[in-house]
Order: sequence, then structure tokens, then C-alpha cells
Amino acid sequence: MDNLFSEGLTLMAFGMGFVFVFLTLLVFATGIMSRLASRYLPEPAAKAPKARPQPAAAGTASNNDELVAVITAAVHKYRK
Amino acid sequence: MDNLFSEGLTLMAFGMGFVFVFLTLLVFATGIMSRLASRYLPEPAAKAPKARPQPAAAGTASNNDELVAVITAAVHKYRK
Amino acid sequence: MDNLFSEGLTLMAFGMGFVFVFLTLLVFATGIMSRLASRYLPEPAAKAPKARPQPAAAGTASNNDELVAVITAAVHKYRK
Amino acid sequence: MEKLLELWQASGIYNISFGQLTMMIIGLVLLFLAIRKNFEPLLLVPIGFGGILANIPEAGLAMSAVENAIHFAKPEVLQNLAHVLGVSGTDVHELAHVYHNSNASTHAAAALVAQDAGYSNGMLYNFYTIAIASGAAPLLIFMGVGAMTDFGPLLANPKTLFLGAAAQFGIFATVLGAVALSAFGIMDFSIQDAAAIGIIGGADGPTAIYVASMLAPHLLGAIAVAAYSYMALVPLIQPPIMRALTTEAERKISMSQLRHVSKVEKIMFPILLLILVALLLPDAAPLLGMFCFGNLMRECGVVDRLSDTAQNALINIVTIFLGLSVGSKLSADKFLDLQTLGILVLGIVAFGIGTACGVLMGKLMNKMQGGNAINPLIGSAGVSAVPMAARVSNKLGLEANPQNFLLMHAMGPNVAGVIGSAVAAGVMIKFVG
Amino acid sequence: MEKLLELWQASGIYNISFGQLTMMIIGLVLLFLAIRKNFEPLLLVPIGFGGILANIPEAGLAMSAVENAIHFAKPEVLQNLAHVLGVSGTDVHELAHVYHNSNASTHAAAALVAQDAGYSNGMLYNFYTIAIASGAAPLLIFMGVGAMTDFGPLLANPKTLFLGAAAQFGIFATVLGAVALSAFGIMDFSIQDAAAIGIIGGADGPTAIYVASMLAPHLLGAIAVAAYSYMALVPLIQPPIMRALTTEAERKISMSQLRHVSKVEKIMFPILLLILVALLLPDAAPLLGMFCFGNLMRECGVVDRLSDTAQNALINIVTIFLGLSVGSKLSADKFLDLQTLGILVLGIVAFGIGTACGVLMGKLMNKMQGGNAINPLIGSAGVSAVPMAARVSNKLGLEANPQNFLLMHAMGPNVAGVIGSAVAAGVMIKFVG
Amino acid sequence: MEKLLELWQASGIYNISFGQLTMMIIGLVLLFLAIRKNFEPLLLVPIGFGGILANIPEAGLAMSAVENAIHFAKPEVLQNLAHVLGVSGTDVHELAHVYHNSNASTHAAAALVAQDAGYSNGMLYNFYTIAIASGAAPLLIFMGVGAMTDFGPLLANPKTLFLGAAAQFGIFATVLGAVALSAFGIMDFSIQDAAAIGIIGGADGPTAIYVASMLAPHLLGAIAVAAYSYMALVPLIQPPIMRALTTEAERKISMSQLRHVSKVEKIMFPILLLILVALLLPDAAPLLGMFCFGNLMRECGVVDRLSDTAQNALINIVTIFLGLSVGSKLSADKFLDLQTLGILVLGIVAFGIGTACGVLMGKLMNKMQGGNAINPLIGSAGVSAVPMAARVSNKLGLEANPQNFLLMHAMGPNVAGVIGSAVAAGVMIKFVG
Ligand code: NA
Ligand code: NA
Ligand code: NA
Repeated sequence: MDNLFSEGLTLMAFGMGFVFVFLTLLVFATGIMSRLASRYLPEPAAKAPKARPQPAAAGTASNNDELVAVITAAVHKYRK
Repeated sequence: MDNLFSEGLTLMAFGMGFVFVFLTLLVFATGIMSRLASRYLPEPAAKAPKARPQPAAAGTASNNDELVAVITAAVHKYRK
Repeated sequence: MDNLFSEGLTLMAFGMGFVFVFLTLLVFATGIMSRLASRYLPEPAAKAPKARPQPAAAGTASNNDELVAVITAAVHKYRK
Repeated sequence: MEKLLELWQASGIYNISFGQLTMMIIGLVLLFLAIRKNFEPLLLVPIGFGGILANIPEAGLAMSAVENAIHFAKPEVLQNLAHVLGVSGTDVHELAHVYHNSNASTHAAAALVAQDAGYSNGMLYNFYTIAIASGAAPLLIFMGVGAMTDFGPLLANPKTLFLGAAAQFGIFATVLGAVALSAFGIMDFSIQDAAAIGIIGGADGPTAIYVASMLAPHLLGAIAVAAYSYMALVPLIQPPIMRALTTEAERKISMSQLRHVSKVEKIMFPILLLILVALLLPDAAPLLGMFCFGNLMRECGVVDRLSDTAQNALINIVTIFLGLSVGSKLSADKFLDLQTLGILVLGIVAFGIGTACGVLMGKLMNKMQGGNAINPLIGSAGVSAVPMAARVSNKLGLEANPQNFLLMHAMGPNVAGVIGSAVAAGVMIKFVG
Repeated sequence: MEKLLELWQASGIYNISFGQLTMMIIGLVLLFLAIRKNFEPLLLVPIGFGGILANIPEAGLAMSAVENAIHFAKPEVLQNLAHVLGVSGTDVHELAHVYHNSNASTHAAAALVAQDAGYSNGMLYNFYTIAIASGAAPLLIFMGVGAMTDFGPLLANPKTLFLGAAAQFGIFATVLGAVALSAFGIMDFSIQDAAAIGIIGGADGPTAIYVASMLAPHLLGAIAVAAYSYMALVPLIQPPIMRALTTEAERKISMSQLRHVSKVEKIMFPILLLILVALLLPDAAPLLGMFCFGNLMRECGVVDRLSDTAQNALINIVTIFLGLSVGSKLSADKFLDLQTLGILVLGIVAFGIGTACGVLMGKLMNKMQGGNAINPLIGSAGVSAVPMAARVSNKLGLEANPQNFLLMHAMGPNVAGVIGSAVAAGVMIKFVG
Repeated sequence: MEKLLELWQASGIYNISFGQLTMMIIGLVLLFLAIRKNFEPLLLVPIGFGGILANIPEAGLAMSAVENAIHFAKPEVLQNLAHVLGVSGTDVHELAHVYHNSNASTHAAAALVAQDAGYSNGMLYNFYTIAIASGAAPLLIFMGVGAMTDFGPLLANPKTLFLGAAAQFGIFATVLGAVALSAFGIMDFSIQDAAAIGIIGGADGPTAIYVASMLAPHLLGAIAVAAYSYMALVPLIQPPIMRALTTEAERKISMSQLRHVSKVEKIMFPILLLILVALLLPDAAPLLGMFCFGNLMRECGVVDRLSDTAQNALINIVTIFLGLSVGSKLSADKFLDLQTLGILVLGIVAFGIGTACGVLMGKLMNKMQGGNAINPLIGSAGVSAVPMAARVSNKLGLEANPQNFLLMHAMGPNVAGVIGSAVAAGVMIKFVG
């Protein structure tokens, strides 16, 4: 009986302790990260990537390409 | 030979018998259910639930919430 | 050492050889297929099938049917 | 030069057997029927393609690791397998025969030997094991079908359930036909085979595959192909029978509009059906349980995202695997057999008898209700083949009377037929499974 | 006639036990709560339905092949099983008991015997093995939840993580309560059971199922039902506690608008969290790893098609299987037990203590920051139950001050609570797993 | 206090090895390349994240149950394992070594021992077993790619298949390079390793993963990372080679518009390709069979819901699991090796040679057709890397002549390259598999 109860107490002490330690560290790490991000990687720079529309895994974007090709070919003819 | 054929006959007799018994019971049960439903749970009452839009399994509806919060904050400011 | 290298050489010779034989056969087969297709199965005939809208695997298209039935019933009444 | 010979001797042309060639042509015919003739393409395209893949010589896509090991017949591997299987010689036919008739632990031991020798299960064999042998794929498809089914017309007129019951006579008459063929020595079907063949008359793909996988896996390919082909042929098979058994006057009967069915009734019906199944026929519980679950998700209105997935992404994924897996059973040694011919003949007989019984029951019910209440044409929809059979009823009704719209009335027996054949499946699994 | 008797003796009515009947009614009640009362329907509809399926007599849907073989008790099968299990007699209860306590190789051998005798695993048993026993389903749901979670409010005010930490006290207090019940001889919970019960207080379905499947699979059904039911009851459980612990003045506190959070911060947060987990608590790595992966897919902006699938098709498919699998644990012999009552009581205590600690921590933080910066009502959201608990905070805030919009401020502790209970889960798996 | 020590000694910081730290940094670099530099993010985000997860100390996510049991080294568990593995001592390195070299039945027995001791397979290990070791994931991705591929440009000008053939020389030249490195004692690659490395030059992710999983699973991580990285680098790697090998006049060649390709041709092409594969190279049947199946579903027009699922939900789900599974092979002991450096160098050589051979074949074909019919720039697209390589051809064409649109002309060799490398894969599996 005593044994089980003390196990429970230990679990509570270490569990809550660990949760607080972990989340406290996370508070600090997040703060540092946010400060670094706002200093070295301000918003506009961050928005620059992610331009290209994504094809599927190793897939073909041939539909788009076809469209592009058709349009460009049309433009090409028109200019002649 | 006889044995296989009589097995087939038994299967037919019991199979068709059971199908009819089962579906007859279902006809009666459905009839009773429909009568009970129309008496005790008429249509308008039945429509009442299913109001809340459903979030994903244990998920966050933060997008909606964000929208709501932005709008309410805007309204809030405007009124000041 | 010699053995491994000769294995590599064999693999290269047979591999490239086979790739070329295979794709050459494919060029010819494709050419024949295209010619047969354009002669015996010209475009309009090819477009004919695929009319029916597809229900799910063994599924019910009862929604469409319901719509059709409601509309036809309405037309029916109107004409009386 | 030696390598060139090796490549040639490993090629398909060198190894192809007449049976494999025939099966590949049959696969192409199935693809043609599916693509050009619109024969249940969602199933017959994967089945046909899977059939071709399964018969590619030397690729062993539909074979287990042990079968592949026996096929390639390296002496030391055969000796190890013979040791595990308890066979004295290393004759490949004897090994294959003993392997197929050995128990589960011997199977497992042989699989380890083949794996050690570097052989692995073919892709289609794996798909079959996971999708069909486990029973999962037909059940998941049934869940999706449940999520697509509207029981409204059935609830508006529950008596149409009798039409769905009568049409199941096709199943059992065919069972009798199959055992008769065996009894007279024409074919060699066991009672299990006969039951699995009969279920073709249920006109329900997943039910047929589920029953065949449990009672007669060696006939699964032929049964599935027959079931889906005849379902596609419903517009050709049913009309002559329907015309022969009804009078012009009967076909002209116009049915009164169906009453409105409330949401509560639709929610409670799948639960009611589940309880009846649970109390009366536990062997039908997997099939009808998943069907009711799908339907409850559809109707309850609070899990629409699950219902949508069950009707789309999930059923499509499962259909792909199910079709390829069925195709894996189209191997020459099992399909090119007199039995397949028997299955095809019995299958169409089953469809015909089911249609006839449905129509006759419709005539009987019409007579009992005064002769002007029920158009017997809706009886044929009791075989299921949802929604094709209901459309056929509607078409014949319009032919007789251009103001006669039977579609919604035929949807009742149509979905009743799904329940009916699942109940019949449960009875057969109970008695001969 | 004999067959008729056989059919009757195999029917559900003939075989149903009182426990099975009770469990089927409980399943119906769960469906009622889910459909009519909107109790977390996405989980409780499949769980309730699965519970009914699992209790259909003779169907054995939730039983393994060996359990089915023992249930049907054919003498020669029992003898073979007794041989494999090393038991002298063929008493079914003894066989079942020895089977459940035997090691993995004996299990495998018994499974082969049952398979040879023609028995197979029930459908729900297979689903449970693949979805839950492997740990896969809760982890994939957690990935999807990660892909749906916006850490913006948390990043704007990281101190709200403390609120998410405080609310986890409910978990550990409940563990203590459970061991106390055992210590005083009222119940009989092991420390593993106690830990699994405590996690109900985490108010996070997938975390609760994951922990229960590892520490106390026999309690999984009751724990999952309690967790989802109480999450649905959050709007009833939390408000009285929140009102009792706060003053009117505190509830009126208006919080300043959250700062804008940049895309880079949102991308880096899941990586930062993953690294902290990796360095400090590897046992939480599966749960938080998948959560962070889902969130990174959401925020990184270059894999939107994967993120969409994780939030829709994949999470829906997994939810269907997870729900049915949890339902398979609602068998009479495990659920109809005093322990379940204990679990239900302890679960609600856990929710209450978690709520209270969150609010008290909110009061403390408010005091430390001058008394007008933090509305303690957002503390209760630290239990998670996303987004219900945050909505409750918002509602009580609006009651006190109609201009007081707490929703976004409460989302911070709300998602912090998800992290907090996953960390708590990791600690418990580490210490008692 | 003791518990505190235990917690500390089980933490990542305490246990992390230099190799694990390095691999976690490599994982972060892959994430950076994927997210910021758009290096094939759909694969490299899951691979990079999986690599980090696999290297979390003590979590054992990429390890089997037996490896985890050996890692935690409880004396009695080690003794049981030693007994099963037939080792006298309990030295962990010896046990691990014997385990990795033991046969399938010993593996199975060791797994049961580990399971009895409470150890289980890591999550990523399970994903790898199901997704990659079975061969399923690359094949399903290939099916999806087939469903996304338009063979129109290829059918309009089938001779571009020769360009796709020529570019495969990169694969075999690299095989020769790898065996040369071994022959001169610089590296230690077997012929299987060499073949798997060569396939990087095929510029096709799923093909590379499929071949590597069959011929050299220990190199899979490095090969997959190299393949996807170089595919992302195609716009940097190819242009200098293309400019060096062509004259300004050649780059200016304008190609005549492609003829219209009928629907029937598009439907028949995948069937034709399948038959050729079946007859000539059964070892390529799984890869090209699934590719043709996907393409047939796309083109046949009667199974659009299956085709949509294959291109979206299914390929996305499989990509998530494939990526994480590949990441599980990024363990320090396998990746931080001189071999990886060799693989990276050989991989880029393969890309370069393939590009060059494609361009040279283009020049040859142009000469043979009068010197003004084929722009050699489209030859480089023969390596595949669909559609990146075709875009590069188009871009260089526009540079030389702003009216010169090569995109559609380059799509022909581009998809021909996919077929070409699958054929090459089949030959290598046949000869050295
Ligand atoms: Na039917
Ligand atoms: Na929580
Ligand atoms: Na290629």
C-alpha cells in the first residue's frame, strides 16, 4: 500500500516538475527564437520563397506546361 | 450425390425461409419505428440538433476563431 | 577486382543495349499503333463512349435519381 | 553471350505459356468491355489490368514467396523447402501440391525458407492478402456504399422489402443448379462452391467477393468477373424477362407518389437493421454492420467529414486495391477451366431467376392490394445492381406509359435487394462456411 | 428441423448475455449523445457503433482467432490449443486465461492452430491491432491535429505556456487519487492503470488513447469514452469552477491585442519544440514529433498538398478506424466493472482540478504582472479540449464585460495544454511504462 | 533524487552521440533546403524531418524491437536473445551483429523474445517495413505519377524515345565508376551497391528508392537524398553541359508544332507499353505495370474518380509515409560514412553524363534529319526529372531565340526518360538482384 502511494507521489512530483521545467525552457527558447527571427529574418524576406506552384511528388506538371505552351505558341503566331 | 443435392435443397429452404422471415420482421419493425417517430419525434424537433459546425477529430478550429476574433476586435475598436 | 569490373562492364553493355532495343521496339510499335488508330478508329468514333456519368463502385446514384424523379414528377403534374 | 541467352531465357516471350497468353487476352477483353462498352468500369478496369499483370510470365506478381521459390527451382532452395514441407524428393509439382495443402505453421515455416533464399511475395499477392483474404476491402466498400445509399424510398414503402426478398430466390435456385451439375457428374462443385456461385445472383459486387473469399477463394476470379459483367448487362438481361411475365395493363400501372420520410426515421433505420441482424443472424454482422455504419454516418448529420471520406477517398483507394487483387486471381490454371464456363452459365441463370421472382412477387403483391397499386416492373429491381436495375424498371414503365415514372418506387426494392443478399450471404456462411 | 434448431441456437437472441445486452444499450446511448447532444460526434459515433458491433453475440468481431476458437469449443480444436498452451485439460476458462497470460511465441503458435481450424480474427480485432496496438492511429491523428493547429496566439504571448503547464496538475492529482483508492482497498488499480486514468485530465483524445494503449490496454475503452465525453461536457464542467475561483473584477480584465507573429517564427516553432523534446524527453518523441511534423507541413508553405491530406482524407480515414477500434474494447467483461465507475469519477475530478489549477495560475500571473494584464479566465483553457475550452473562456469573459474578447488570448493556453499533456504522457511512459 | 538521476540519464542531452547530433543537423539542412530553397519539398520535408526523428537518442524510432532490446541491454533480455541467436556471451555488439546476419526464422524468434520483454518496433521502423521493404510505396507513387503523365507529346513524336534511351547512359557509366572505385580500393561497393548508386542518374525518385530497397537497402538513405537533391539542382547542373555541347545555331533551331494526338492513341499506349514489358522484361513489370495502370486510369475516361484519388489523396498519403520511411534510414552509422561521399560524387557524375548523352543523341538525330529538325537542347530532358528538365530545355531555347518554345517538344524525351530508367532498373534487378 505504502509503496504504491509513494510511487504515485513520486510520479506527481517528477511529472509536474518536468512539465514546468520543459515549458519554462520552451518559453525562453521561443522568446529567443522570436527575437532572433525579427532581427535577422524580418517579415518581407520571409515571404520571398514559396513562389513556385508545387507539382506532385516527382510528378509531371504537364497540364500547366501544356497551357503555357499553347498560350506562348499562340502569342508567337500572333506576333509574326 | 444424394447427400450433396439434399444439402443444396436444405440450404435453399432455410436460406429463402430466413430471408423472408428476416425481411418480414424488418417490414414490421420499420413500420412501428416510423409510427413511433412521427408520433414522438415529429420533423421540426428532429431538425433542431446538428447546429454546431464540426471541427476535425480533436482538432482546432483556430481559423474560424481567428476570423471571429479579428472581426469582433474590429467592431470593438470601431465602437469606442 | 577484375571480376567486379568486368561485371560492371557486362551490366553496362547489356543494360544500355537492352534499353535501346526496348525503346526502339516501342518507337516502332507506337508508330504502328498510331497509324492503325488513325485509320480504323478516327477521332469522332473515339469520343463516342464515356457518356454515362459514373456512380461509385457498386454504389447508388440515388441523389441524381431523386433529382430526376422530382423534376419529372413536377413536369408531369404541370402538364395535367 | 551467355548473359544475352540468360536475358532471352528470362524474357516473357520465351516463357509465356498458352494459358498465360489466353488470360492476357481475356484481360484485354475486360478492359475493352469496361472502357468502350462501359461495363462497370470502376471495377473491371482494375480487374482486367490486374489480370494481365498476374499473367506476366516470370514476374510472379500474383504468387507468394514460396510459389516463386518453387517456380525458379534452385536445387538448394527446393531441398530446404522439401525438408520443411516433409517431402522426400524435390519435384516441383509435388512441392507445390504439398505446400497448398499444408497447415498454417508449415506455411509460415516455408515462407521463412523462401524469404531466406531471397524470394518475396508478388505485389498482387500482398494486395490480395491485405485487401481480400482479411475481408477488409469488401467490408470497407460496403461501408462506402452504405454512406451513398438513401433509404428514403424504402422507408416510404417498407413493403417493397418483400420484392427484395423474392429476388434472392435466384441465389438459392442457382445453388441447387450447381449441386445438380455436380450430382449428375457434369461439374465438380462442392456445396461451398455452389453457395459462392449462387451469390452472383445477388447482383452485389462486394457481397459476392466477400462470400467467395470465405467459401471458395479458388473461384473468386471467375465469380467476381461474372458478377460485375452481369451487373453491367442488366439492361440487356432483364427486359425480356420482365416483358414476358407482365401484361401491358400491369406495366401501365402508375404508382402514387411516395410520402415524405423524416430525418429521424432515416437515422433510426440503420440502427434498427443492425439490431435485427445482431439478434437473428450474427454471421451477417460484418457485412450489414459496416453497411449500417456507413448509412448512419450519412444520415446522422454530425459526421459529414467522415461520411464524405467514406464515399470518396476511402472507397476509391479500396476499389483500386480490390480490383487489382481480384485480378490476381485470374491465373490461367484457375480461370481456364470448365468450372468457369459453369460459373458463367449458372450466374446468368441466377440473374434471370432472381429477376423473374421479383417480378412475380410484384404481380402477387399487386393482386393482393387490389390490382392497381403496385407496378410489377419494380420487382425486378429487387436483385439490387443499384441503381441500374431501378433504371431498367423506370425505362420499361415509360415505354408502356409515358407519364409513368417508376424510378423512385424501384429504388425501394433496389436497396432492399442489397439487404436481402447480405442476409442470404449470412445464412450461407453460417451453414456451409 | 435439426437445421432450424441450429439456426436458432446460433442466433443472437438465444446467445445474448446480460452483459452484452447492457453494452449494446450503452453503445446506443453513446450514439444518442453524439447525434442528439453533439458529444464529440466524430469519435463517439464510431466508438458507439463499434461498441455495439463488438457485443453482437456469436459474431466475435472483437475477438482474436484463438478467442473465437475457444468460444466455439470444438473438442479437437481445444485439445490442440491445450497442447500448444501447455494445459492438461480442455476447460475453456482455463484455456482463455492461460492464453491471455502466455508469451508472444505461444500466442503465435496458438494463432496458427486456430487458423488451421478455420477460425479467423474478428474485423474489429484486426482494426485494433493495426490502428491502436501499433500506436499508429493516435500518432497520425496527432499529425493531423498539428496540421490544423495555429501556434500564432501562443507565439504572440509565450508566457501562456505556464497556464498550459499548471492545468496538467489535474493529471497527476488524479494519478494520486487512483493510487489512493487502491491503497485504501476501494479499487484495484496498478500504478500503470492510475497513470492511464490520470491522462483523461489532459483533455486530449489521441494522447489519452496512446497512453492507455501502452500502459493499460484493458482500460482503454472506458478511458477513451470518459475522455471524449468529458471533453464534450467542458461547457458544463468548467464554468462553475471558473466563477468560484475568480472575482467579478478579474473576469472583467480586458487583455491587450496580440502582436503580429511572422511566418518565420511559425515555421521555426515546431522545429524548436522537436529539438527540445529530443534533448529532454525522448519518450514524448513519437507524440510530439508527429504533432510538430504536422504543424511544420502546415506552416512551411511548400507542401500544402501534404498538409491538406493530413487534415482531411488521412485524418478522416484514421478517425473511422480509431473509433471502431476503441469500440472493440467496449466488451462487457471489461467495461461492466466497478473500475469503470472509478475511471468515470476520477476523470471528472481530473478535469475539475486541471481547470482550477489553470485558473489559479492565471490569477497568480495576473498578480505578478500588476493585476490588470491577464484575465484568469483564460487559464482554464490550459486543459486543452481545443477549441471548446477557449470558447468557454471567451463566453465567461463576455458575460462579465460585453467588450471583452478573450478567444484569441485563450487559444495560447489551449494549444499549450496539448503540448503540456503530451509532455506529461512522456514522463509517465518513461517512469511506469 | 534517484528518479531525477534516472530522468537525466534517459534524456537526449545525456545520451546524444556525435553522430546523432550531426545527423540531426543534416536533417535541419535538408529542411532548410526544402523550405527556403524549394529543393523538392514534397519529399525532402518528410525525409529531413524523418531523419531528425530517427536520430533522437533513446527514442529508437527507427529501430526494430530487437535492436531496441539490445540497446537497453537488460541482462536477462540479452541472455534470452543470446540463446535464440545462438551466441554464447551477451556482448551487445556481437548480438547486434549476429542478429543482422541471421536468417528469417531466427529474426522472427528474436522478435518474439524482444516483444515478450516489452520492447516494440519504433514507429519509423514500422513505416519503413510497410511502405518501402514491401515495395508498395514506390509502386503506388509510380501509379500516381502515371496518372499525372500526359504521353501526348511523346506520341506526337515517338522518336524522342531515343533521347530518353541515350540519357540512361549516365546510369550505367556511373555503375562502372562505382565498380572502378571499388576495383582501385578507394571505396568498397558491391555490384549491387554500384547498380543502386547508378540509378540516381535516372533522375526518378520512386525508381531510385525501389531499386535501392531491393539491391542496397543500407545505402537507401544516401541514394534517396542524392536523387532528390540533384533533381532539385537540375537547373544548375544541366545548363553548362548543354551550352558546352551545342552550338549557338543548334540552340536556335525552332521545331515544328506537334501533331494532335487522338484519345484512342493515348488509351492504347499504356497497354502497348505493358505488353512490351510483359514480353521482354518481366523484372520491370511491377514499376512499369503500375505506371501504365495509373496512365490508363487517367486516359480511359471512365474511372475519373479512381484517377483523381490516385493523383491526390492516395499519392499524398503514400508520400508522407515514404518520406518519413526514407528518413528512418538516415542513421548516423549508415550515413556518416565515406560511402555517402562517394554516392554524392557519383550521383552528380551520373546526372552530368546522362545530360551530355541526351544532348549528343539530340545532335546526332538532328544531323540525321537534315540539321534543322531537332533542337539538341531537348535531349537533356531525357534524364527525366519531370518537368524540371523540360523547363530547363525551354529556358535555354528561349535564351538563344526568344520565339523558340521547346517546352512541349522536351516533354516527349522527359517522359521517355521515366520509361527508360524503369527499363534500366528492370535490367539491373534481373542481373544483380
Ligand atoms: Na441483391
Ligand atoms: Na492537455
Ligand atoms: Na529517367
